Amino acid sequence: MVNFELFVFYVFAAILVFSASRVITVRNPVFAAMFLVLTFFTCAGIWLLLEAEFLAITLVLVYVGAVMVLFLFVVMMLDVNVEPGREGFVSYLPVGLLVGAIMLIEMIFLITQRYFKSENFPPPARAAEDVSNTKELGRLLYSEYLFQFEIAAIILLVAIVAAIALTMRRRPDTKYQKPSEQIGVTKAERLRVVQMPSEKR
Amino acid sequence: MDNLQIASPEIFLLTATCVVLVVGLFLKPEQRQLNYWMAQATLVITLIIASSQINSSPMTAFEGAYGIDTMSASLKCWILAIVFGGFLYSRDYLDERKIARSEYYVLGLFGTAGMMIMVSATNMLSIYLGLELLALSLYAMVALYRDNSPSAEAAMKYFVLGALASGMLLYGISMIYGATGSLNLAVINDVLSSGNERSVGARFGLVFVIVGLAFKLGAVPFHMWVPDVYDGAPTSVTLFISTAPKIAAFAMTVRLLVDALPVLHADWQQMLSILAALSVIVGNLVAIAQTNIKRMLAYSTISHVGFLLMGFVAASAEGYSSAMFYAIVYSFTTLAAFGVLLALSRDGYEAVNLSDLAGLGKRNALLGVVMMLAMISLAGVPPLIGFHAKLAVLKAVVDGGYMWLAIVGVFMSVIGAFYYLRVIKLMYFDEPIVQTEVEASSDVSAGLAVNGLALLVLGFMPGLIMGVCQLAFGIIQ
Amino acid sequence: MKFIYTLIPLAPLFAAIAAGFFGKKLGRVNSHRVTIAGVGVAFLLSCFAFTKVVMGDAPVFNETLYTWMVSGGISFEIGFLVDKLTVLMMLVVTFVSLMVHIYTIGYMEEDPGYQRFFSYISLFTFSMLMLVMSNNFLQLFFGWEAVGLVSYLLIGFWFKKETAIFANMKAFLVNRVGDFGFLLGIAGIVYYTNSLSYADAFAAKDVIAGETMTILGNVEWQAITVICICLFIGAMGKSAQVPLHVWLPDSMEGPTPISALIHAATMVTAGIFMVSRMSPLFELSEAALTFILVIGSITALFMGLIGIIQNDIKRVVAYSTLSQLGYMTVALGVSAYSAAIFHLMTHAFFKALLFLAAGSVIIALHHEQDIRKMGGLKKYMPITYWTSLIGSLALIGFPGFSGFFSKDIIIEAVHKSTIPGAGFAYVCVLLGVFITAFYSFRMFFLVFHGETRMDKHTAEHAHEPPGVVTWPLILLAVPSIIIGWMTAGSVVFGDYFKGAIEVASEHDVIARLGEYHGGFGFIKHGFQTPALYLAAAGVITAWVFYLVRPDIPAMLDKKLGFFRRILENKYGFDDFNQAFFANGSVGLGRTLWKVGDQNIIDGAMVNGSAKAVGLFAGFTRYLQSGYLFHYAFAMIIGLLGMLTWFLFS
Amino acid sequence: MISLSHYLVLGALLFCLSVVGIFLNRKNVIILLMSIELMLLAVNLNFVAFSHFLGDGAGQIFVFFILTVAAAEAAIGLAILVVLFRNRQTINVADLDELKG
Amino acid sequence: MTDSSSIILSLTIWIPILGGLAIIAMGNAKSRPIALGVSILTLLVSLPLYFGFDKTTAAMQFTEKASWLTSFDINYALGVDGISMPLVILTTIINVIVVISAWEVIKDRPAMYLGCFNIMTGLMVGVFSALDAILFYIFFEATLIPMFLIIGIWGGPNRVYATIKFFLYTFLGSVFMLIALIYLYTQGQTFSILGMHTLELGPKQQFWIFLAFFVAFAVKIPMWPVHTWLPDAHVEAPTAGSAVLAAIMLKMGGYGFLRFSLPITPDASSRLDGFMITISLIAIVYIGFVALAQRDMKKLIAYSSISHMGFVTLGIFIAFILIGKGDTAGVALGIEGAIMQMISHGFISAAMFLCVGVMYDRVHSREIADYGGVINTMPYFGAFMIFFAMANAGLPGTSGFVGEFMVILASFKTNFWIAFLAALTLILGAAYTLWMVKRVILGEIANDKVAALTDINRREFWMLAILAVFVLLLGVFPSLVASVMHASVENLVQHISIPKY
Repeated sequence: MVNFELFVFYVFAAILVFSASRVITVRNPVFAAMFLVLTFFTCAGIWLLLEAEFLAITLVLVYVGAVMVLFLFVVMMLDVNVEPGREGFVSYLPVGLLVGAIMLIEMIFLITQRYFKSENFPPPARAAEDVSNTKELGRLLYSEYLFQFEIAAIILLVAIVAAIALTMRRRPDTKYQKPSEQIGVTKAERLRVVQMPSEKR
Repeated sequence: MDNLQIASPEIFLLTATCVVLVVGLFLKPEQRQLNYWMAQATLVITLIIASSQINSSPMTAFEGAYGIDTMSASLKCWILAIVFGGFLYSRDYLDERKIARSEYYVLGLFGTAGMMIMVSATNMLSIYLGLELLALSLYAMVALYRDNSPSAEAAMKYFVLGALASGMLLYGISMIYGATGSLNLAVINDVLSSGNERSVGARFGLVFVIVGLAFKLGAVPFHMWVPDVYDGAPTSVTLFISTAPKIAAFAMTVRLLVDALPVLHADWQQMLSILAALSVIVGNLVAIAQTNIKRMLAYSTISHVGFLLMGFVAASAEGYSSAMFYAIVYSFTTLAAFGVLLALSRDGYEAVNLSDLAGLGKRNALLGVVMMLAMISLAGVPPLIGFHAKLAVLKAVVDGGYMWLAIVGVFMSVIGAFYYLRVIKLMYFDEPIVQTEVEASSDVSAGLAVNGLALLVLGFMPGLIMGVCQLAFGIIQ
Repeated sequence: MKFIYTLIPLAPLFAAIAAGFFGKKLGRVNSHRVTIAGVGVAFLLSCFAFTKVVMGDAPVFNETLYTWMVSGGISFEIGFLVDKLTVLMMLVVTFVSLMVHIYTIGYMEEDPGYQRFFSYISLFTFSMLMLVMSNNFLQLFFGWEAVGLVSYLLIGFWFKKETAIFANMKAFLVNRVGDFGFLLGIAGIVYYTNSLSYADAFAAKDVIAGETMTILGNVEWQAITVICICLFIGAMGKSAQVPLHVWLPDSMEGPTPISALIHAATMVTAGIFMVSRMSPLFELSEAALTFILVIGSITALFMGLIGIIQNDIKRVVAYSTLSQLGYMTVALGVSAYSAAIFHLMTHAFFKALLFLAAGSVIIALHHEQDIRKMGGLKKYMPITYWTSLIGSLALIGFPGFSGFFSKDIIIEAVHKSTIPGAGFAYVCVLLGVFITAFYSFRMFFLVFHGETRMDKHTAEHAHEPPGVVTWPLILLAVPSIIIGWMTAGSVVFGDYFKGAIEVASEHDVIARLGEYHGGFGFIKHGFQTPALYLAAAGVITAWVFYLVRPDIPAMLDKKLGFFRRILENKYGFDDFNQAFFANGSVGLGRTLWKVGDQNIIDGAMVNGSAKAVGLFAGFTRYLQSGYLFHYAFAMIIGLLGMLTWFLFS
Repeated sequence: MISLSHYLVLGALLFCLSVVGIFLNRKNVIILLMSIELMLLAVNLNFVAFSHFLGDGAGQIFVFFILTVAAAEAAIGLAILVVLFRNRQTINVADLDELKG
Repeated sequence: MTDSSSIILSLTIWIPILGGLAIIAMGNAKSRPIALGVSILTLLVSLPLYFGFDKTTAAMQFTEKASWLTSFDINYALGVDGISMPLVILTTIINVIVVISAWEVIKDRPAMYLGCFNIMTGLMVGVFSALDAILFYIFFEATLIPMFLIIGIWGGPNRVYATIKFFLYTFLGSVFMLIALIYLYTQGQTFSILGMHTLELGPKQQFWIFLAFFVAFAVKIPMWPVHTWLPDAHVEAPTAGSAVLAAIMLKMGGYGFLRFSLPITPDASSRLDGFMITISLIAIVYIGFVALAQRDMKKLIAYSSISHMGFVTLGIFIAFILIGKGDTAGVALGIEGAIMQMISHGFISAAMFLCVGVMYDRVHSREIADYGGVINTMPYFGAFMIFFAMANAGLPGTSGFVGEFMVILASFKTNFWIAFLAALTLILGAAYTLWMVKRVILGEIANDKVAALTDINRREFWMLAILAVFVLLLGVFPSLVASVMHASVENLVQHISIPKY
């Protein structure tokens, strides 16, 4: 059982790393987005191993369902020309990999050798069957983290306001219907009697 | 006091902002002024509420997620006052460019709320959310001049780098959380000072946290966004970014480093000292090579951030209070400088090149004098307030034993004086290229006059600000 | 007495102020009246003081007038020391000055700067009196420089004349070189005595004599020698000793009355006076005395030689002055201070006389100064002729005339002296006698005898100048004749200077000369010395060359052209100074300025660092490439750097 | 057993991948935004792991908020992207070099 | 708050500053008489400092103390002793002169011009009378601003380079002083200058503090090789600016050495005195030669100022050799000589610059070659010029002699060669000054411009005459100044002769 868990972890981890590295290497942003979706899915799987069921579901629902769709939507909308080569990618690859590798080695070293060793963090016991992760989070969210919750709401409001302010455009050439004005017109506005002199023959 | 009372300034501000937002939707174009006045009224009332809290003893609310003390209350007041000034100076600029005005004020107010939350937060999560509230508002504001290609580019750069930085910050927070098991600053401090080896894990997180802080402040080498964003953003937004958020970033630094991680001070002192030195060096040097005044002020900001960080390097109450003083003084001075630039700009004409300032002393005496005072103050020449800011910081640094840093600082400030002097030179020694007089509306003129005069008068009475700063860190009771 | 002594210098000062500041209001006549009155008062009071001090045996007056300043334990004072030396000088100064004042009325008659001139010469009188009456080094230095200033002003009196303003600057600067040494000498005195007063210095002379100082390397110098040589350098400047003599001939660019007053009779003798005054110090340093002796001998001989070939009437007299100053210096060198002062006095009279006579000739010939264009003036201006003759005879040491006494004593004193260098000096002064006689009478014959070589117009108008000019000549001629035998006995041989001048017994050449047996005795003695015969030879040679066989000098000119050129170039001093000191300094200054200041300090250091900053700024600015990935990379590198630092700390 | 280190190393790996992605990507701003999402994912993984091993809910709450903010961030980021595209007709990262120096 | 019996110093500082601001605010119309009124009032207010001065004590007099910036521990502490009081009076006198000098010369924004000068006067008085180190620093730096504007706005063609150079040079110097002051504060927990005097500092500390002070004051005074800002600043500055710069601003450096370097770091000063003496002598000789080569009158006078200031530093730093020899009287002589030199130079250099200004106003050239025979058309002016030139050359009877004489006397006590090199100024000083006089003032009328000159008017006459009176007065009665400083200098000598460790 334990080894199975480890196996599952490694499988998920392998897919996760592979898809994540594809995200940053594929040319086509649509593919990148799809790989990102894959990444999120596998990550959600890993979170399930960590008994974070609610977040795992949320990740799939919110990220895959909403954010990634938004990404794809924009990719499509902008219809950018993706083909012309990847200037600089290859030439910068060694530097990028080097820096990344060094950073990774250092981080891994720090993670595994210093404080975050297993002696300090023994694996916790499995949670009882009746403990609901969702319920627990909900309790915290609406009691202890109420204030932050409200701020998060404001942040979303800001995102809405900003997105609209930035992207909504009233085109002067578009014809809108304005029902209130249509209803509220007076006779004078609709009909104008024009006096014309009689034409001379 | 209960929770709501403690958070009353924020609550009022957010509520009122929503009102402004909704009212703005129903305003006809010719009524847009109302938006401005409502925003300003909101700020003033919030300021009144916030100022009533200055003398209250430290208290927390929302399960320790949020608190007030002298520092937060007084910093909120400064933030509100500076935003008020920023809106005042920006109004005509926005009107002339037809930048989405109601959204501008709304986003500005939301950003202000974010700053206030950063200042008051006593929990990592609150800090993060405040930070994001501010950051998202700023990203949007930068891009708000929609038809302007540079501002879109600036917004994009700001956004990407900002997100990267907050990712790093979060990574650091996660590590600290992992090491201490809490998000509450006070608890983190307790856990770490209890002396087990958890601090090793926290130190790992510290590195990433400092990256996030340095980015927000604009310290080298995390400064790259600053010049481009200052340059590309509409001047009114540049004004907004360059002033009050520095105070908020200061507060965040205090919260994270001083409140939560004082145990690790030996580590962050070292790192910050290097960042500070790099900032004053790069900021001052590159500013010399600029021809664009907004970019120049951006690099100037970087150098001032270096000085601000020096206060932290000292890692003493004197140091923090001097850094606080520095942040306030810097914001206040920069406000005046950008205010003048805004007053100079006219529709279709941005005062961005240094040469645009030529002969300003003759074109508008008031703007010239205010700009001169701002420049001298930024250069740190007495008797202006900027000198006292530098003095306070240097005092703390020398006291903390970082003599080399003080020497680097003053040496670079001499180089820095050069570009400030160049501005004065342009305004007073050169003949104007355009002979027309510059006109500014009377309230803007009055505001600038007060702002400029304050730089001078406070130079004689820096205790007015410094007293509060010392009060905030318990140096005086 | 204090009041009277104070009044003596102040009277001419007030006169100078009156004529200088209010000259326009006073008018010409009142200006000269007030200045003459001032100097007259000074003269009369000096006479009074003289009688008091010399005849009445009044005690030596040594008092402070007021304290200039106190600092560092040193009292800087202004005060008078009036003893027999001083009163003698006062008398000479005020008398010659008075004569020159009167003479000026005629000489400067038509000059627009009339009042200014009177103001200057009165100011000069004041300065000179301050110099001689001083009882301390501060005031001495003040007077020293003040006479230099007035000399500067007066040489450049005709400020439009390029040569005049060059000469006055040269005079001031060369004097400054002397003052430079003088000041160091004073500083040395202060170092050892911590006082500026003569009395303290003399009292401490033995202390100083015991001190040594290292100046170069490890060589120990006697402090007294250093100080005395420094002081004497001051005297060399003022009294125009080689090599600081170069200013004196050029100073003839000034109006003739001041040539008489300043550059012959009084100021130039300040150095002689000073050394005499400091005799207690100089006596202690044989090295310094030798130095003085050698310098003096060179000046006496070689400057006289130049006089032979000069054609400018004033320059001849000027070189003669140089030579005579050399004699005085020689006297100082052999410790015959009294002889030096005695010669100073007689020289003052007859040299002033000669200058004024020359001036008289110049006026008569409408400012013609070239003696080759004169001749036969005897018949036009008899008074000038006779007074000149008296002056010339006195100068060459004609027995019985004042110069005879003073000069012969010096020659004899040198003869008797045992100081190192005395042999050389003796040769020089003897040869000098011949030369003096030669050039004096060369000039005399060329001017007054022979045929007239002026143009007709000038000759027609040549006549004796008015009384204000001739009377001073006459009044000066009188002492030129008589003062020698009247005073030689008491001044030189007697104990006139007792207390004022000190001579160490081993140096006391005057004592070795023996008793003074009255004027006639001295004249008789004079016939036994070579000097008289050399003088006679000189006169005769001049007579032969310039009246009997004028072709001889022309022939010699051709044969000895080389020597002539050396003399015409004045041994190259002027050229050397101009090339080395003047141009050299300016060149050095320019080099230091262009290379040191502009290239190294400003160029490399100041602007260089500014440029370096600019370059670095440009480079750093280049890093701000505008590319998002570079920005991100910077952040990542920053993070990585901090992480690495953290890892290894 | 899956230890904490496993998760943390995986998080670090994701973090580094996203960092490299941001640096390497010269082409498309959208991929930059995706890299940032990756980075946030790494952070989230950390938080969840810590939360699990510490037995503390706060970490998961934090993740919850990060997800919220990330969504808002994505919205604004994409909005900016749209503005940029309208102005420049490109979202090529290498073309964003009008502001420099 | 104020525990003082006197407000004279405050008045002397604030009357001109506030007056200057008022002048600027009131505009150009009546600025000239108001400015003159303010400057004369300032002078009158400052006079009791001299006449009420107690010469017998070395203690600070006319002290005022009020806590000012409690948060920084900075006090508003003022007071003068025998060293600073003459400088204060000098400042107020020169202010009157420069206001007169600008009367009809400055046509562009006269109110701002005159206001700047009055403000600067107040600040300079503040420098000399501050007893709190930071207060001193504030005044010290603040003087840069009006001077920066004066040179920059009313200066010559190359004014921008000159004024920025001036500002940055001096700013660079003084920031290091600021660090030193702060460091001293951390050592003694006080910013009081007198308190700093008694701090016990080790050799290394003293060394670095001395170096920091040195940079500040050496630039200000200025010493070789950090002098190159001065000629540029002088050449480009308007006449009055040059006059104030030379007359007073340079003195801040000398004053700083006396007030800070010597008493606070006596041992470091003593250790480095050889270095200080060397560069002082270089200043005297090297700069003397450089002055000879100048073609621009102002530049020449500027270089002459540097050379004269060399005497000040020489007089100050030979002190330690003399202390070593046990000759404390000689120390006092040197230091008092330095102070006398500062005071005298204040009058003479101001006068020289004003003289050049008088000519510049008429011909608009400072090149020596553009002049010649000025005395023919301007006899009164020529007389003044020759007089001041002689004073500049150190003629006895003028004030220029006093300080040089004292310093040379004192330096002979240390070493023959020091005195020798110092005394070279007698020759060099006379050479460059008189050569200039010869080329400019004397001779035939050189060109039409000179021929068209008109002599000085009444304003210019009085301006120069007042200075001439002071030059003469101090030359004849130097004890007027010397007597007030004895006690303070004695005290200083006492203080520095005791090693701190």
